[in-house]
Amino acid sequence: MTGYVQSLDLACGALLVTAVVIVWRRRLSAIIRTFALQGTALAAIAAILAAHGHDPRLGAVAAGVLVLRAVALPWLLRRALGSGPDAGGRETRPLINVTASLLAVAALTMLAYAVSRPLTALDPSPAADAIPVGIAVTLSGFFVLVTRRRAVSQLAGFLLMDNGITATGFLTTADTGLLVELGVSLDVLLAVVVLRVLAGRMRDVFGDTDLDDLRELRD
Amino acid sequence: MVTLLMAAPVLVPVCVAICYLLAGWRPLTAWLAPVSAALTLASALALAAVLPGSRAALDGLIRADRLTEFMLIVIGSVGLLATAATPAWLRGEIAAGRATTRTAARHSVLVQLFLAAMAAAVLAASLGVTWVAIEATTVATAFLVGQRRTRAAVEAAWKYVVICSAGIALALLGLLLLNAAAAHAGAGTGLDWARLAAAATRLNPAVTRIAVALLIVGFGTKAGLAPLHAWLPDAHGQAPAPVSALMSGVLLSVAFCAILRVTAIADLVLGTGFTRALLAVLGLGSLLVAASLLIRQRDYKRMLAYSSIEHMGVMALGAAAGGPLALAAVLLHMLGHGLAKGSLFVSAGRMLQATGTSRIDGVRGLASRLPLLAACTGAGVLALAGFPPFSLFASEIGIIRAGFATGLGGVTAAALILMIVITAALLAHTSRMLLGTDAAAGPAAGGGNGSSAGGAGASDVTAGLAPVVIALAACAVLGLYAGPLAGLLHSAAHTLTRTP
Amino acid sequence: MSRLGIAGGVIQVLVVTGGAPVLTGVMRQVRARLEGRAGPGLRQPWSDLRKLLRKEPVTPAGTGELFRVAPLVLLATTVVVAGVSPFVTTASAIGPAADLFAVVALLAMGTATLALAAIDTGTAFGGMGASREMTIMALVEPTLLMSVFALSVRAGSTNLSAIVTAVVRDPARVASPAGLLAAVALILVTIAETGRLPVDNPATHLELTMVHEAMILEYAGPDLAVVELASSMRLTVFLGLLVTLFVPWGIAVTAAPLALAAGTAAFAAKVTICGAALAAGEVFMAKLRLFRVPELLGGSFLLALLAVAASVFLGAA
Amino acid sequence: MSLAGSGLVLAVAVASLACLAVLALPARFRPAAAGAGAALAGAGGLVSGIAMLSGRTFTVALPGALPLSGLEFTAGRLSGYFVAVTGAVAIPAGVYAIGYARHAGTSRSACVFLPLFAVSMLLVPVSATAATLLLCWELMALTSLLLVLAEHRRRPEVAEAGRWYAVMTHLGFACILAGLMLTGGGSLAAGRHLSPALAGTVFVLALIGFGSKAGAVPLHAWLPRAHPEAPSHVSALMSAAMVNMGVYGIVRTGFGLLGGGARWWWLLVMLLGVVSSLYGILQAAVSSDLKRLLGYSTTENMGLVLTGVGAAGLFEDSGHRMLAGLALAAALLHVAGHAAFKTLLFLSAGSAAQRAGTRDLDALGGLRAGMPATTAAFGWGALAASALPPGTAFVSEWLLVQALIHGLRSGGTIGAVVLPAAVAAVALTAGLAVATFVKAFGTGFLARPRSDGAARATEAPASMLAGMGLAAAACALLALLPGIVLPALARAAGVAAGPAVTGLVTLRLSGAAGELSPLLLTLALLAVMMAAAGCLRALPGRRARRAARLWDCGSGPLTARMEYTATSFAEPLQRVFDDVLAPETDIDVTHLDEARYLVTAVQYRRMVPDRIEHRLYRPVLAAVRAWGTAGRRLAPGSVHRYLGYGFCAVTVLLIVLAVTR
Repeated sequence: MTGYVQSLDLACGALLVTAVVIVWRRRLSAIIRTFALQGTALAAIAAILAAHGHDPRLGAVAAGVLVLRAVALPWLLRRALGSGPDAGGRETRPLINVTASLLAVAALTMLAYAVSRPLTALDPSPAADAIPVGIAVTLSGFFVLVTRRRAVSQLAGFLLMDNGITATGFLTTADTGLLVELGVSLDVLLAVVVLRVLAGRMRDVFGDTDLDDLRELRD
Repeated sequence: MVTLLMAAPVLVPVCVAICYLLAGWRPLTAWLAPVSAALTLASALALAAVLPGSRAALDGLIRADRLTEFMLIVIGSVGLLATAATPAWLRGEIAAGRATTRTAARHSVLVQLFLAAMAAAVLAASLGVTWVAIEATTVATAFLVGQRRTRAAVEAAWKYVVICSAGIALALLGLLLLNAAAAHAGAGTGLDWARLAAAATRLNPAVTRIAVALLIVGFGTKAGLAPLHAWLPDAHGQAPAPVSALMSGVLLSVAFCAILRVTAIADLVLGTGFTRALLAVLGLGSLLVAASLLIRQRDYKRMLAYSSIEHMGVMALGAAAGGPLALAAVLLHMLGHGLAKGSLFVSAGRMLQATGTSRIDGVRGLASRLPLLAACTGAGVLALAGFPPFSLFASEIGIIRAGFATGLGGVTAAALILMIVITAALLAHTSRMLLGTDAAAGPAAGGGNGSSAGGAGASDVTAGLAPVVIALAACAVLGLYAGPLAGLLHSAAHTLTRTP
Repeated sequence: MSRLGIAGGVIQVLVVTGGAPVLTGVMRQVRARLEGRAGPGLRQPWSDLRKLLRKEPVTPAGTGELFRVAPLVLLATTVVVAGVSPFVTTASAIGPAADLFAVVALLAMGTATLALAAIDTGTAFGGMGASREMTIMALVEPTLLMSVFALSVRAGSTNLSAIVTAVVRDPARVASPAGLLAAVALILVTIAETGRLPVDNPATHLELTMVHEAMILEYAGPDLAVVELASSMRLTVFLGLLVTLFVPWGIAVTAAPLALAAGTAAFAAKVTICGAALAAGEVFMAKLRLFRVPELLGGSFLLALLAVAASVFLGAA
Repeated sequence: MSLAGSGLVLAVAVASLACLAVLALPARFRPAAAGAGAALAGAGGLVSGIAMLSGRTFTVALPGALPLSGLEFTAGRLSGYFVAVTGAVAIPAGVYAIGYARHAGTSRSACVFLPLFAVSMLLVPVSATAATLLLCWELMALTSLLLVLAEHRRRPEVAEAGRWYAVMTHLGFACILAGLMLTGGGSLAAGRHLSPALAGTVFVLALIGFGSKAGAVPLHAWLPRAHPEAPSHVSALMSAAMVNMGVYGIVRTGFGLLGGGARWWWLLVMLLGVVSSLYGILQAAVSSDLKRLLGYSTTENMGLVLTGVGAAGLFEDSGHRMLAGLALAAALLHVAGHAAFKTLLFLSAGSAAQRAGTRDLDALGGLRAGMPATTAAFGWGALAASALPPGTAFVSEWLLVQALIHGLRSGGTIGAVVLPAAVAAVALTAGLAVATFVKAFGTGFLARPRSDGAARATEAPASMLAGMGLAAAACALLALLPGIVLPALARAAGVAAGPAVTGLVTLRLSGAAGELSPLLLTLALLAVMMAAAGCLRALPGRRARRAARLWDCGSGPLTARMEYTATSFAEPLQRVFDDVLAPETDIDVTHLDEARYLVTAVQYRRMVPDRIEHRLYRPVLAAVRAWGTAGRRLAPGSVHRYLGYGFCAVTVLLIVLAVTR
């Protein structure tokens, strides 16, 4: 039992830490690597819950998550990063500097804890206690999305958000039905593919530019 | 049989899409798309005729009630309008060298998938599936927005996908929380909205609040409500005209329908106060944004897009007012806005082909150069401004009346003021484009290019406008006499407001 | 319409028509004497009219029907006013036409018609005269209305004969503040409307100053005679309104011949005295600049307004 | 369905048929179809209006029409009066349109919407529910807007006028909408009890909305722009019939829906009326555009009507039913009279402008030679408009003055303060109206032509003359025998204490001393004129008339350039009211290149701008533009900014959710 709790908390901790690291690091390749780690942590959460609940279907899902988030998506990201001169380029000066970003993430985590009190109170369990982590990761993902200038790092932010949401989904230990889970994963995959293709096109037409310079459409 | 009718709106477009995939875009296949839209419309009407109440099919995967039927009618009619106008438009594009038959084929495939996804979104029995379908529309339309691979198109597509995915992700979070609440309620319901509504009394209010807030904001992104509205003008401005028509006329409404479903459940759990406040704030915000950006607008496609934001805000206010009258008005507004905005975007596309510029000050004296096109545009704008006999007049009257009746007086008054400003801006910009002599338009319309394109386009520009005329006429007739549709409206509104 | 009214109407028309030129003569004579001249004598205006009537009628080139009809309209309006107003008797010949509003409108109509005729000539003089006359008229008409309203408020009717009857019944009310204010306003208006100094100088043809004369510059022969007769009658009528509204003493209340005679005599005397006083006043006055005239009229309008207000307040008190 | 209902049904049917015909027929026949349709619809309206006045009633409920609200029409005496007036205006306008449109060669839309406009105006007064009223009102606004735009290809001002009109009418519509919805948005029948504050709000909103349609100052800005730019028969319909709808709305809301009300309402209405009448006639007096002048005169006349309505409200409030009835009857009579002479004036001014090719009084003149009938028509209308006998305005203003004068005694303290001012305003208006119309008629139609167009102008075609003739006949009827409409007035005013004015030939006030007989007056005038003319003919030694040169001071023949123009005619008046009108003059002197002291040319320009427009509307427009410029910063194109909006919103939302529970 305690093993279950500790391992679950460990996995959730890993989830949060990787999120913080993604906010922290600037080198895109590093961000992608961390993202893969986070995918693993996510899969771990699913696996732990499956083991604890003796739920083979959830186990399968965990496997799927591992494949999708720890292998497929990072690979896509790396492809999006391209093999051009900017391979492993850096996130040049984010809109909010790293220190401030870290502080913001801390604040967001606090907010997540405050907001999700009713959730944890819904049915107290080790899993439910960890729900705030999922929400915090989601929020920091959104934060990355807002503050990062490079296409790939924005993509990473989006995926970070999605990981958080998925984690929340696992931690609420409520089954949404296989169809929905598959659909969601498929949609995410497709969205990432689309974004990746668009990123490629953008590199073609704009060169490797700062997203914040995309201001042709304005009023 | 009914099951087939219910499945048709999803299956037919998929099949047509496959046809396009195999056969490509030819003069013959060009008319498959309107046929599929017509089939959707027909099945929706048949469904409305034969199916009195709610009914589930395909072991609870899809469910159709009056609201679904009405939404299918919206999708079918606006889809028919847009797809019927597509061949002429595509021919124009190909003639102008901005597209090839390959792009045309890809365009048709994606449009069909887009239609299928929207139909699935309203047919789905589970909010989860609805979410999946709505996110699928983003994926399907992303490449349509970026079809012309210009810088602007790619930029618009990127913004569109990023903002929409981010917003819709919030909705997913909300869904999961709602699901958790449902699971804890012990109904084992999953996200089937009918069963959620049934089990509403047992849902945990505190959790539901958070979930509903996230859901409304998230789906609001797709519905073009502030604060995550910003993708809309870019995408609508860059997308091909028929696609803009579909996105503005149907996609927003489909997303808004999801909001209505959520609101119906939330009101059962939390009482009307919470969603009313939230929707009123979002609606007023959207109106404010639309007004601020319409006053000095320079691009007529963006102008239409912002007017869509305005109308979504109006619908949000109607939903905030709640009650059968307001909701019926909101639904009627969806249909009317779909028809008017759809025809306006189609006309705008033709205008772009004729004048070669999408800047307002590039178009002058259209009434004397292309009378029919000018008439369609003018009529459409008058419809948007809420003039009778178009149906938006009736629906806006209903919404405002409900607003004053349900103690939202202050909000409604503020909305009225903003709507006056918006109407003034719309009419001013449009009159500058349509009225007067085209003497002034010579240099402004992109130099010789504009005028020459006008000369070339003048003949076939008017060709593709038959659907527009029909749509506007339908909108006008609807505003004076809804006939059997009125009953459907009321029962659809009733399905939303009924207590379990 | 009573016998009294009929008799009064007939007498008034005759008296005014016949006496108006005489009154003009009287005024000219008074001025002449005060200025130390011998003066042409009282019958001069009548002789002028006779001379003009003998001349051949002349139509200036490019003028229309209206130009020819205008003198008749001017005359007609004045005669009707002279007929219906209660000058000699308290009753009116045509009661429903003796309303203050109608009388003022008739007088205004005469002016307007003459102004149109003047514009019709298309000369600079005509247009100038018409423009100035209408400007003055636009301020005179309201003042006229207001100053008599002040009296009609107390009488409870805007019918002139009703007002006069009320005044006859208790003469004290004339001395009320309202009455005095109204009287002053009405005097100013009369001066302005009949084209006397200091508003207009009937004896000049200097285009910088003339108003009335500029309008009738193109008239000659019988037309001119009619215009001259009508304008002198207007003067008489205005003075008559003034005296009958504020000093109606001696006016006939019954149709008895004696009473009628007395009324006629009293009317003639009062009007003559007023005319003489007016002429005497003119001697000591210089003409105002044209653009100072509106100030004068504005002042009189204000007086009239005050008169109405005062009549209400003091009436209520 | 009684005669009243069937008349309206007929009107609607005819109008829709006419529209179909216009769409179907070739261009040659369109004007005829449209004009005939409008005229027939007007006839139907007139019949049903008279039927309603004589007490016939009907109720038509169409629950299926206008989704979510349904339509309901019902007859009423007040409604009947306005329907009758509107119909009576539509007949001559329609007849006139046949010839006018054919010669102007107006577009299809200009023809299609004419019958619709007429019929939508007919339906406004019989609307029984808020939604119905709003629908007919907005249809009326839309059709008139499209008709105003009919000639947009000829003059750029048309589009500008259309913009003003569209925005102002939409503003008014929004106010009416809000007001009616505050009362619950149901039936317009009386007897709904609202709190005084709410009722006051409703009334003020309705006053703004309906007042803007009636062209009341300061909501008049659209009127002198839109009315001149429209085709003349449309101007007539708008200026003679549509503005009345504003009056109807105010009366209906104030007396009917809200059932009287506080005294300050009616003081407000009266203030509006007084200001409108004075400002309108002043602007008209100095304007040199013929149709613009007529537009401002509409504002003036509506001001007089509103003064009467306000007075009626005051008397009603202080319990003097008889005086209230008198004042309302005066207002309604003025509505009818104004409809008659304004139709006549706009129609004749339209034919003059069309034939001479300009509306500028400074370029017109001398039309009496080329187009005598039109000149006569305009002269008759001008006489009617300037409150001189025998004119329609003369009678109605007499009634109005009677009401105010008799009210002076019984108006209470406020009455004693307000009514004298009102009387003064009416008197001043009457005086200025005379000057204005002398200017319009004299410089526009008499004297010598000031431009080639005016010199070449020929008489208008028969149908246009027929239209003018009908209007002129109506003027004569109302001017000489106002007695025949008195019963209708009494019924429409709905006075409990019986009709306030009686008599056919001689109008007598019942309950107060006062009588007037325009017919006798006119007969007396004519008799004297005949007699005088006879005397002149009978003179001894009479000789034939001889033509002579004008007095040109011996310096050659006089040219048109030496004439007084309308501007110079109005100059003294404008000098008098300098402070109110605030004219703008600018002089630019071009010097010789060699020496600065030698002047080659001096250019002097003076315009009298609409001051209220400058002071009231310019700042608002500037503020809105500034808002728009600032608003652009909301969409700078940065995707981060866009996402940031959402992020901040979500954060705030979550904080709120966390704090409140």
